[in-house]
Amino acid sequence: MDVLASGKGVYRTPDPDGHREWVRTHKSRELKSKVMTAKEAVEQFVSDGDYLGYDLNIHKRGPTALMHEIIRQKKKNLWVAVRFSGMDPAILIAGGCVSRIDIGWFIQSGTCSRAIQEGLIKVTEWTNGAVVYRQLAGAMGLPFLPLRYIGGTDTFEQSGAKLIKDPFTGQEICLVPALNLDVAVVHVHQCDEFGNARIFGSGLSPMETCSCAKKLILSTEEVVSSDEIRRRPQLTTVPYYMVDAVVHVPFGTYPGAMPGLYGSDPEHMIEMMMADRMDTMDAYLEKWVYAFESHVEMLDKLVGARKLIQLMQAETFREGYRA
Amino acid sequence: MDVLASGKGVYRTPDPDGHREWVRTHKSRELKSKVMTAKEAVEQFVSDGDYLGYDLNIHKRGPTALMHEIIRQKKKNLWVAVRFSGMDPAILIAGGCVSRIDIGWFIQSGTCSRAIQEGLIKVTEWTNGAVVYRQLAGAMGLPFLPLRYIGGTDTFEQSGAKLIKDPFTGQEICLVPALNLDVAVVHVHQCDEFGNARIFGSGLSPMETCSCAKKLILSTEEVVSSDEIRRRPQLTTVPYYMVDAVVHVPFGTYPGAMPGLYGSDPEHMIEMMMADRMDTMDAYLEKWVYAFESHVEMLDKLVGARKLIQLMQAETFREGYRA
Amino acid sequence: MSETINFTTTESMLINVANLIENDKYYWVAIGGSPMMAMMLARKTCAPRAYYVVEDGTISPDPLEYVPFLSGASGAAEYRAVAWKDMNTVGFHCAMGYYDYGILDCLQVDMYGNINSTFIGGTYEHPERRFGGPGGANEIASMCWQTIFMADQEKRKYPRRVDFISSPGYLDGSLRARERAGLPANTGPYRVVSEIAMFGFDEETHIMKLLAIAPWVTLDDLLAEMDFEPLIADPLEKLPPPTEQQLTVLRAEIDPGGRILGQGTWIEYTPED
Amino acid sequence: MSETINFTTTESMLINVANLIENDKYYWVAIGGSPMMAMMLARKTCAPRAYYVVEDGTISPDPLEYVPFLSGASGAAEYRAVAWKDMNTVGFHCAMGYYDYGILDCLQVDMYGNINSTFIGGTYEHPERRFGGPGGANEIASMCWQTIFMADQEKRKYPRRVDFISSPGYLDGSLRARERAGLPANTGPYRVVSEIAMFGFDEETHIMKLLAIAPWVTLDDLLAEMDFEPLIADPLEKLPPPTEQQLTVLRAEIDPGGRILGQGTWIEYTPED
Repeated sequence: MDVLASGKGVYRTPDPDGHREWVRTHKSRELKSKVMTAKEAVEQFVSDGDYLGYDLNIHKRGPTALMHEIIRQKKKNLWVAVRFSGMDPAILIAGGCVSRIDIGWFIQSGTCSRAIQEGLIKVTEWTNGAVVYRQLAGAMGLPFLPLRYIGGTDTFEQSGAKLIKDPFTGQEICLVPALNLDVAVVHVHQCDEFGNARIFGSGLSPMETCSCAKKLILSTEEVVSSDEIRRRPQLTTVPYYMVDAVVHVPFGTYPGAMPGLYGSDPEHMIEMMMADRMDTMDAYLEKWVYAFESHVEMLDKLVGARKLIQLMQAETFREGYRA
Repeated sequence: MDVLASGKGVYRTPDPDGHREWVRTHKSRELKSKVMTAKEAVEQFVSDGDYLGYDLNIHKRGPTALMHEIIRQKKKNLWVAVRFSGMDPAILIAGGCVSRIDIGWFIQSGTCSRAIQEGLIKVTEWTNGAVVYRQLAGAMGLPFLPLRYIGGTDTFEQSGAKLIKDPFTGQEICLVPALNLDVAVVHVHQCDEFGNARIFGSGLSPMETCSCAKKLILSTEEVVSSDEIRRRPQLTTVPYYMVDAVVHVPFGTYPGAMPGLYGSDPEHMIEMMMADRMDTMDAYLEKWVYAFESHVEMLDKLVGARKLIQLMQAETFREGYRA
Repeated sequence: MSETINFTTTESMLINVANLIENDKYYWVAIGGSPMMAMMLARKTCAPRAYYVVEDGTISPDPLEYVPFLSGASGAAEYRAVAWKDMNTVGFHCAMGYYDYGILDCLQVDMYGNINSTFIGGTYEHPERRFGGPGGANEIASMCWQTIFMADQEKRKYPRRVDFISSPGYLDGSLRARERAGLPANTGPYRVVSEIAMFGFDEETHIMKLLAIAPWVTLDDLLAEMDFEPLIADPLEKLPPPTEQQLTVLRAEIDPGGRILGQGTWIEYTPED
Repeated sequence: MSETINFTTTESMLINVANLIENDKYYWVAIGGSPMMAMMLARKTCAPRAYYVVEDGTISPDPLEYVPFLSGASGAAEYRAVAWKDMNTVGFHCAMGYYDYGILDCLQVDMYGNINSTFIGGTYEHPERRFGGPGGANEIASMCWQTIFMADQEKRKYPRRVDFISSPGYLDGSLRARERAGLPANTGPYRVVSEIAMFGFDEETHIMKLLAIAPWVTLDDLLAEMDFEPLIADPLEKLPPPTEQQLTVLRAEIDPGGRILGQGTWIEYTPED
């Protein structure tokens, strides 16, 4: 089982036993309320230098409220796993929070491209699938997983993947190292006070992102009773023992869409993309993030009830998004 | 990444590309009805010498009707993946269908123990988890997966696992070869005519068992409309393109329990276990399998409506088992 | 003489791809943009029974209309799927060989079908222009049985060798190059489609081969828009021009506002009898 | 002098295990039989906030009553779980270190805490008696932080070395033997419990060590029921006798028919004041 080739990208050496020790000493098995504010959760569970991941993107079911709070608290030197992203890496970079990213994919963004071209943030290449796959490896408690792609490309060369001979078949196959995030921030449809959470609709990697992290902050549209969770155990995406904080933030993914509940705000999206293009992200963040103490304050003062009702009406597809 | 040790158990060499070729040429992407009788499905999709798997066991959500049909058709030389089993391997062995088993675990059974002690069937050792994990590797399209158990034991020595040095951490870890079954038989709560299937309740490995197989026969308590499936896409366990046959068999797991629908039949269970203990499984199979053309005929003539209604009443837990 | 038809290059590109899409085949389609529009067009015309997944885990949806990228964020894109899963599950199904074709839009495709979406100019460490990376294109181009690439016919989009192989074509073109890199056997680029041409790949050399050309351009016009000279099929086929049905579906049902279709340049073409 | 109490060896075993179970710890419990009865007893007495999973993917259920193996086939065993998952998911959570303790019933346990559930007598190829194999015990004993084994106090159940290591204890007892075999670091057998004794393991040698003994037996009685001589703690503790509450819960709530509790032999014991 020889290693035939190794990418030269920077990655964090997987450490499944180290992750286990963290889980043993930091993750409570107790069924206790973890409800707190976004401010408290980010203060307590996001540190400068953390390896940060989140599920989906600022256009859909992304944890906007939590990302804004990270920016508001001026967290620094985050290493961010970016895949299938939208303007989310751009706002984190514009907020000065990011020093390194793993690239699956980012949407065309002046902020991102400039930061990379100017060497302000460091990059390791992967693919959307490979980033999520690395999180799966972490969520399986493994140091690595074999996979059937990434090989042969320059992406491989700039990644942390390896090419080996499979000892069972003698054939070549790639391996990618597990990724256990320091902290994951994920927005869900429903969870109980302990963190038993439900996400409806197609995922991206809700289970993997939640499971692979040392620290997990959930924001949720709705806090439901634990009785309600136990009535439909089939619908639980992740159990409570993985969750460190539950933050109740209705419209928590605004300006993005929450499938089955509300649509995204196209005006805001255009404003955000124009700010990115015009290199005026500072003003954008001033207006939408720094000016407020919380997501709900922003919604109340800048978005307004009428707009929120419109967004709810705009999401006409509700079939399948209910317990 | 040296191989430090290899178990000496017999296993089928994984062949992900061979499985891909099978899928390419044999699995229809067409949304066409696959509804047929158990007789037709087993005639068409179970061959002598096949590597057979199934989900759960004859006590709970096992595919009893399909297993009986395999016995009725006197399939021979099956290699059976046995984990978390009950009397199911015993009846397949008593039916003369089995020449080799992978052992995760079998319930104490005279039939099984005698067959092994007398060398009538060959054995490879694994664990419950390892068998299911090997199916997961097959269902991921991989040749192998690393895992954090099985190592150090005599089970390892009699398995097909390997111990390697992980090239990322330099630490020891075991690998198990992928298992792609030739045929899987699985009983589900609901599916549509195309095979889009729903299973409610705790699984064991419904997704893995269905996904890793070259040929997949589903038996189902209920055939629902495809519209109904598309209304709640979240509930679909496996999509239609993995399914080769849909067999509509209400009470298809009898004498076992179908969670949320009906309980197991304790009298029958005792009769089965006594037959195993007394070495009278031939008479048991004659009475319950060979004497009938189909599961429904057996239910009608030997079980009766009154008993079936009792079994439905006995399953008082229904919460969570509905779409 | 037939009637003159007018259409944009964008429409022509979408129609050329839609014409490749077959009933009862399974597609992994990039989640928004041109590949999805081509799929919608095919499902409303030649291939109502073409099935697809997208990267977020939506399996065989039945959307009521084309869903552009941003509104792909709404429930509309997931509507009436047979299953809602996740990115890894779709990857597993692809790894097992369930997906016949991938359809990808690309920035650059080279003579061996390798595609670049990472950077252009400069070096990897100091790129002149940096793009979003491979995204899901790497897994699609690696594991689908065959891959269909879409690239506008412009010289810079058809370089001899891409600056960076983000996602794999036939790599260096050598025999079993993909297998030696750990990719599934017997996979690779199938067609490269532009608004005026359809390419395949030579079975031996894996070099891009021109199969068909739009009837309103000459071979010289086409070759002027490539950085390398492709192999040329003999006979070289003519691409069928857009049909009225295709144009109507595109304009009336898929992009009624003309926001995307209108981005191309207009072609006026009069078929010969 | 206190009142005389009567109980079976089965009851005593279950109570000894239940006394180990702690609030706010997470357990992976074998799906039926004694380990589950001990868990039910603890949850109804000393540890109402002890949580558990079983191998079929049921996470933190809240069953109304003890569910013996066969009726474990009914919905009763899954009732009011926080999640219904599958065997692999439970395995992943265990591999990540979420499960503090495993509880397993076993056929044989040796001086290093290795357990055998595969065969006894003869050779692997020609066993005299063949059993069901490791089942899920291997993953539980490998990956839970600590493992609690239950084994009746009989000489054949406590061999010096098991005929076959189905599931791992400390293997050959050497330093890092488990880690060298690929198992997670700092894991291993924690307690071995019988109806009359509680054992731990020496931290250096990993040899089984008698920690406590039932007050109604002598050390010699105990050692006669072992094939090897364990280390002996100094001071050697006395196990607490069954309490009235524990016996009442067992008899009235967990096994009202006495089908399982009645299988043991009866002990009559009068505590000293």
